[in-house]
Amino acid sequence: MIQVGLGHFLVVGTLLFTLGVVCVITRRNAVAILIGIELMLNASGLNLIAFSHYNNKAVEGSVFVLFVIVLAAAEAAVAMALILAIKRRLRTIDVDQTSSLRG
Amino acid sequence: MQQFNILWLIPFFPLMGAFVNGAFGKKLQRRFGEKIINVIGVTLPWLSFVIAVFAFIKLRGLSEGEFLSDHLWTWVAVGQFHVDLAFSMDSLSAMMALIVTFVGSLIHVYSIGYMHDDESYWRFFSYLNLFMFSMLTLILADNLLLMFVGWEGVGLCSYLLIGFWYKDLNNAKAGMKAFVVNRIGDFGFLIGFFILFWGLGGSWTANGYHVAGTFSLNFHELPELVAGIGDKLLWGVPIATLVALFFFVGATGKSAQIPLYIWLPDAMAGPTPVSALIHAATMVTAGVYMIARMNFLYILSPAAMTVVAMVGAATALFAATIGCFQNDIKKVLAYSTVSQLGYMFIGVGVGAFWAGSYHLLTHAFFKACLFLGAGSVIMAMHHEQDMRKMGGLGKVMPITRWTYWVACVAISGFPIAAGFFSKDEILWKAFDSGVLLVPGWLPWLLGFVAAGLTSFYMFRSYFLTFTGDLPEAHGHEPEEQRPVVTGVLVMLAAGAVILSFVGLPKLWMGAEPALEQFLAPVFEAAEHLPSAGHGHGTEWIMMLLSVGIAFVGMGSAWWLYRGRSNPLPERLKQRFAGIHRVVYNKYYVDEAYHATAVRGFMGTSRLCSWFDVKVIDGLVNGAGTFTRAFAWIDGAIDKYLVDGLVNLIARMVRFCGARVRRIQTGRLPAYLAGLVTGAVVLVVLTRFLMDLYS
Amino acid sequence: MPESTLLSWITFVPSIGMGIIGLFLILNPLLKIGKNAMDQLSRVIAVSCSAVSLVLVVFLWLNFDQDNTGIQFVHHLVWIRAFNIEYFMGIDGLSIILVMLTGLVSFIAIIASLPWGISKDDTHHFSRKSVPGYMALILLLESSMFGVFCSLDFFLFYVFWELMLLPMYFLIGIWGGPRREYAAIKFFLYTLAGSVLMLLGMIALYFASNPTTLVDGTPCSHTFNLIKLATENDFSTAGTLLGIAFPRIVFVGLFIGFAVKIPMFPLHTWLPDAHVEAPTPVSVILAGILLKMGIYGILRINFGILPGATVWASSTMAMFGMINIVYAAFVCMAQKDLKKLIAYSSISHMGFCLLAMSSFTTQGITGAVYQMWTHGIISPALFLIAGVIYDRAHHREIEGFGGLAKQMPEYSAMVGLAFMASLGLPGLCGFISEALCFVGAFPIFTALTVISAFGVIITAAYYLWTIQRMFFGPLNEKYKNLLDMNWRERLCLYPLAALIVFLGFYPMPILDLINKTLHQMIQPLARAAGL
Amino acid sequence: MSNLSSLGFIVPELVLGGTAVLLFLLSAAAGRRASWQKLVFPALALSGLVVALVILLLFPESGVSGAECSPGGCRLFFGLLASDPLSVFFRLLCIAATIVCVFMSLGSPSLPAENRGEYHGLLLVLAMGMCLLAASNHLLMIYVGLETVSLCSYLLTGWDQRKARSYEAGLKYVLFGGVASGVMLFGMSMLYGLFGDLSLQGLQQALSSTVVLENPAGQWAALVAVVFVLAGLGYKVAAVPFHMWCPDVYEGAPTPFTALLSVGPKAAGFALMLRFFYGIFLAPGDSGNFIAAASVIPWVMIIGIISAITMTIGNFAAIVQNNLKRLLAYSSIAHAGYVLMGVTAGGQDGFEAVSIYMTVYLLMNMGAFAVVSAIDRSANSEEIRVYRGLGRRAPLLGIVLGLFLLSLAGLPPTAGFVGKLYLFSALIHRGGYWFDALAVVGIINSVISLYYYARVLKAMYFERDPGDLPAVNQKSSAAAVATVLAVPTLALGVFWQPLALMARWSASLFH
Repeated sequence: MIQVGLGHFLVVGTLLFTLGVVCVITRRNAVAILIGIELMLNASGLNLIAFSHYNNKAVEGSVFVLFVIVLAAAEAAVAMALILAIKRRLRTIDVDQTSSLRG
Repeated sequence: MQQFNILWLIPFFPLMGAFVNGAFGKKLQRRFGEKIINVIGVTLPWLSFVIAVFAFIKLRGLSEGEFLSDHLWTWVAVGQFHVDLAFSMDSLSAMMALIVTFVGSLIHVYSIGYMHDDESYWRFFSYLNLFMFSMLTLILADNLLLMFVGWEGVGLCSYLLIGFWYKDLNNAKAGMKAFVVNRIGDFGFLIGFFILFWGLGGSWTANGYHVAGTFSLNFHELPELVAGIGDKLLWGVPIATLVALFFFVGATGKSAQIPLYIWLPDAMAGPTPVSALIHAATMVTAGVYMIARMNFLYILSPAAMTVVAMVGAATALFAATIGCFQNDIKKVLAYSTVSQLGYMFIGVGVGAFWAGSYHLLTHAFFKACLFLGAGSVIMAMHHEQDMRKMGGLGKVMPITRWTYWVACVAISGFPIAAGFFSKDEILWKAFDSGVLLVPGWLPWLLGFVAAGLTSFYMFRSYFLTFTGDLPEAHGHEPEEQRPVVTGVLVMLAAGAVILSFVGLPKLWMGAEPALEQFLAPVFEAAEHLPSAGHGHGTEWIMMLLSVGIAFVGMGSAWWLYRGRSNPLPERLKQRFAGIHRVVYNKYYVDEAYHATAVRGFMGTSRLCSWFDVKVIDGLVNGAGTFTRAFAWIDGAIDKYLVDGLVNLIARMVRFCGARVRRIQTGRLPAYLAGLVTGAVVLVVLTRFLMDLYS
Repeated sequence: MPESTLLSWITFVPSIGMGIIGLFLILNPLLKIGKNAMDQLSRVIAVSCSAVSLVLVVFLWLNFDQDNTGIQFVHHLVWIRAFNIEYFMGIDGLSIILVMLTGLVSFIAIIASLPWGISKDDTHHFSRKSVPGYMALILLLESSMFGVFCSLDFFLFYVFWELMLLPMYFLIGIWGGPRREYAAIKFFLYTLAGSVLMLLGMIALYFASNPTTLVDGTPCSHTFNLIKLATENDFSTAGTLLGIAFPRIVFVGLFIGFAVKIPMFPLHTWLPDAHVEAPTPVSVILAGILLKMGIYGILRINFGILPGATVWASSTMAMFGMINIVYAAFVCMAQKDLKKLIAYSSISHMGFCLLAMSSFTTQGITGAVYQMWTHGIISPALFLIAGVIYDRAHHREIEGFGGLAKQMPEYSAMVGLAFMASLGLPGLCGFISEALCFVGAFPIFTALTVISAFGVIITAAYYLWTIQRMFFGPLNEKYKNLLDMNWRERLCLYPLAALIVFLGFYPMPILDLINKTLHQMIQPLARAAGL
Repeated sequence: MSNLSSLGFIVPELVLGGTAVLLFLLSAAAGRRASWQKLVFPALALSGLVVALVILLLFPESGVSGAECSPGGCRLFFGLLASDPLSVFFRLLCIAATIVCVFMSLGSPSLPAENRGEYHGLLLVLAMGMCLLAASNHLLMIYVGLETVSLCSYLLTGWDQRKARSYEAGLKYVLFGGVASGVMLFGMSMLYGLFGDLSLQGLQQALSSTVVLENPAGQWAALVAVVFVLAGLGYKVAAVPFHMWCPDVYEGAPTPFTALLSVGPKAAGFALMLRFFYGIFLAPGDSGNFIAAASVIPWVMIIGIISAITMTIGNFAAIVQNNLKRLLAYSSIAHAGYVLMGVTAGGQDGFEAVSIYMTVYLLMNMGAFAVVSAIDRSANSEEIRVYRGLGRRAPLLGIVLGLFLLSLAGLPPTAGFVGKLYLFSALIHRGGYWFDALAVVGIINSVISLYYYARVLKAMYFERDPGDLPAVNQKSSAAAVATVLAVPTLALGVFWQPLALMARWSASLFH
């Protein structure tokens, strides 16, 4: 029975973040990219909670996370709205297709 | 120093004439005909002659070494460099002024006849007056800078007058040649001028230039200042020598000596009165005058004097040989002028400044007479100048014939005429001189041979032109010219004879020649030059020798060309065809110059222009330009005139711009990748730099 | 220092004229002025405004005290207190002749912009193309030129300096010849590249300057005041910038900025294009005044503020001067286009200034400044001449003419005079300045001066060759009914010709103006150079 | 300072928020096709903005003086926000920019007539967000403010329903922004972990005392954290390499909003950047000196490098553009680089320079975009070729645009030159090899930039009117805005003493 410590949280958080980044870079599907973003945000959230719990028994970190969750949701909403609009217009959400603005 | 407030009028009158005729002459001529032009253009020079005579009389009245001066205003005054616009007249400039105003005015009169019915009659007299102004400024200037104004002014006028009939491009080219070659001389003059000015008041040392002493450019202050210049060096050469040589470069340009004589024969393209006035009597002697004026400088440098004398001697002989083979009567006279100028340089070169000046004086008369005679012949032959197509003119134009004969006698050095005394004095002084770095007999020998040749080719031209029978192929008979022409000829011929009296040698009279005495104050610095110390006996022998050689020359000419009947010349020509061709073509000097100097010059300019367009402009834009690097400039400019900065920015920046643009693919994942990698790169880069700089 | 607003009036009267023209343009919807009336109106305004400036300049000249080596006609206010920037106008012996030149040449240029004598069918002639804009811009240009020569606050100087670019850019780009866009942008970029370096140098100088007081007595930590920068500061102890001694790198920065304007080899290639494409009056101003600003700036700022660095750079400057003279002269020989030839000859002649002023001798510096003046009246004449023939034949190919002397005697005479003046014929004003330059440079740079004097021969060669090709020989049939000069051209050329001759024989009126100031100016330099 | 007493300092933000809410409600009530909304909503929004602006102008000192305030300014809501001259100045800028944007939006075809209510409401929220951002003093507040601004921007970017490219721009923007904020948030979390505090003051104390930075691992971590945060800020001000969204979004967004986007958020971002870096790295009290940590985390060098790269890339890319709107987008990247020079220089001069430059940049850049929008309304294109012969076809707009371009190029006597002057002065006064070198880079760039600005001038004045171009309506609201903005652009170039004083006051953090 091992003791779960800060280190473990950080490892998980970093892994999450990396996954998010990889996903964001590699996926062509707008929604997938959005999911990647969520991963990144949540990784940061995990870090914050972990830090606020272990390092200094303060609440700021946890409070911060609440804000993050809310804003992430809002951002997701906005993103989805735009994705739908694109979908209606161009019949695709592949971000490689939506590249009329360039150069 | 004696104030003489009307001295400025001497150059001013011709200037006024030049202005009036130049500005309004065209209308005036159209309204009132040539008369009015004459009134302005011919009267004014005579007026300055009158003033000159006044001045001369006033000068005679003064005591030894005094001179007339007329200060108008301060011209340029910057620091130590202070130059006045002032005229002065001492015996030397008095002599010159009289020659120029008298001979010049005579030639103006002659021109009335010669230029008759020319559409731009007014322009001719305007130029001619302008020349008189420049020449008189040159003569009467009391400082070097003002002298330079006249110096270049006469060059300009000769340019204008040689190219007077500019519709024939060759005349224009000859004029340009004259001006540019003169400019080369002027370049030398200027450099000498700078060295002299700064050398007087300071000195160059290892650590730069240092001012110590007084500066002046005034001819009457220079002698004592120059006396102190002796030991100073520039570029490791004594300043006196340096200055003397640079001035001599100027003289060779103006007075047509080797190596810059080439412009004078071409200058014959101008109207004959111009050749007589500018290219025989006055302008070309400016160099001699200048050296005589600077005698106090030259005597400081035996080396320079040697150069002057030897170049003069060489020129005298060289030009004489060419003169023997010319068929164009004016070309013969041109080369004889070059040769006679050579004599003058021998004179001033060996320190016999007065003798040089005396030859200048006599030459002005007999050579002007010869040219004007030739001119009257040319008029009679309807502008035919080739002597081979002449002959027998003596019968129809006696005055011209006899004046020409007198002048020939004078130039060839027969004891009755002035030419003999001046030339003989020069040769004797050369033989007797002890200042040169070479033995005195060397310049003497060259001059002696040249004297014989002179007598030969002059009489050759005389016999070819005036003896034998008239050529048939002529529209109507050639006839004697109008009195304005012949009168002038007679006066000049008379002058050529009479003037011998001012130069009768001490050997005969026992006293110094009048002219020598008159000029002595100017040349006092040169009085005590060492001589080789030959006795009177030698002098007598020399004199007889030169009379003899003159007779030889005339005799051979008489034998070969009298009556144009002797076939020998032709046979000789066939026999020595090679030599004849070389000499007849003036030793191909012009060709040589063209092949080297002119070519190189134009080449350089093309190179520079190419460099400008291609390298400086194109330096940065690299390729494309250099592929066609050696295309000529014309067209290249229009085709791809490429500019450094603009193209640098245009090309390089557009290149980079295109790259950057390619990054902006419009595809989001690329952007995101860019974002993340950018962040990572920043971290690494900073870390790296940190380790680098700490 | 006597106060006076005269300089401000001289400077801003033209821009007032520009304002009036602009006002008319804006109000035109109400006033309903026809196009021709509007053109005439703007012409009248332009001519009268520059005439007023000229009159004021003459007044200035008459009241100038030439024995006073200090600053005169000072107009001095605080402008931007937050940056210690002052509005400081004033002139001394150095600037007065350039102010006079500006007044004269601008007036002549505006006269030359009038369409008198331009044939009616030549509707594309620049003098008929959107006239109000043209006149407004040329007035703005005149203002900024006056400003450059009058301002004694570095910042003010810089503002005027940059302000000059815009009208020039548009004047070349809109009213210019076929390749005008290229020439305009080239001019713009070269000059701006130079002046931004100057900007850095200016800021560096500002922050290196000692505390002093503004004109109203309030203390300030740094100053742009050129006089105080020169008198109250010694930058030789100011440490380093970018690893180089401060005065030297600042000198170089400023110098490059000015050298582009001179223009100095190898920064000169904008000039031929700008000249070839620019309309005649603009070329006149460009050659007559703008080129002088480079030399003026170097004298006023580099020489005045950084004597040490100036001495350090002197021989290099002289070298470049020599290159300018000889090299540009050679390039002239190969030119086919009359205007290009004249442009290169300008480069060559500005080399004299560069060579002469690097010697720090009284004659040299005076010669350089006087050369600015003489070249400032000769080169406008040359460009006007080029314009005369271009208006008639619509090309400038030297080879394309021939025998014009028969057809246009008066014009030929004028060309002859201008060319002779430019090649330094004694008796014309060009000779005095060139002689002074050489005399001044000789003791310090003997070899360089000898080589440069050789350039005089080349100059003669290319001018005479040009005359020969254009005016001598048989008349080119194409041009057998060309007209001789008309009154507008006479009006422009004869005053210049008169000046050229007069100043050749009596240059002292100008020399007296500058002598004392310059002698004062070079004392520190001469000391630093150990003369 | 306690919440209640803090409220007094953020009245402008409250006003903006309140008006926004009002607008949302009204538009919901008004339904889609009420004709009066076309005028009322802008009027309402305008009044809200103006009120906020006036309040700020009337009590500018309210930040500095007042109870419980350190001389440097005072911390609101227990240190979440800072109300000090810096924030006041930049809040003014943001609100002013929004006002200009509202004017430009009047009758802009790129904005559908139906939902003007939401549009203006969002604008106001955006303005509020920018104000908060400019004032935020705490990592949490920074994140929230940033997100507020971003969310509104995403929506407004995709507002032009006529064009698919507007949606595309919106999508790109939202995803890019999301990633950027994610990265920044991660950096923040690391900062929190390393130094155990979220307020800038706390971080500063921790940094100056902590032992974390003594072992290399800690150094790496701290560096990564700072750079990640910088990524978020860099994305806001569109600094290379976080700039890629910028050209596409600017081109795609409705022009009036592009104008705001290119100025407002940037201003807030720069204010934040100054506050963040100088807040955590500057030794307390004394100006100039930094705490020891700065030598481990060489942020000055980082920003200097970013500045050089940013201006260079922006200019090079702008050279090859044929679409004026996109060209201006790249030029605004380049200008971000210029402003970063001021951030690098720092100190009194640096802060002044940034404040002044952002002000003049507001005038000239929004002016330029206003002209673009005016032309767009008639020609329905932003290509440079539709500007040919503009000088003759529409003299007023031609002159005005010319003025803005010359000002952007930084030629006297325009405001742009003043801005450049201050930036370069700041660097050179700061002294030191790297700073001088950066100044030289900036100088070279300003020459290069002239090249493409001159291209537009050339098209307007040197090239002939092709004739097939539609007539330009010089009476549109955008044209009016441009004309009005031209006046101060020129005036400030000739006399900028007042602006200089305000800027100095805004930088009074340093005395």
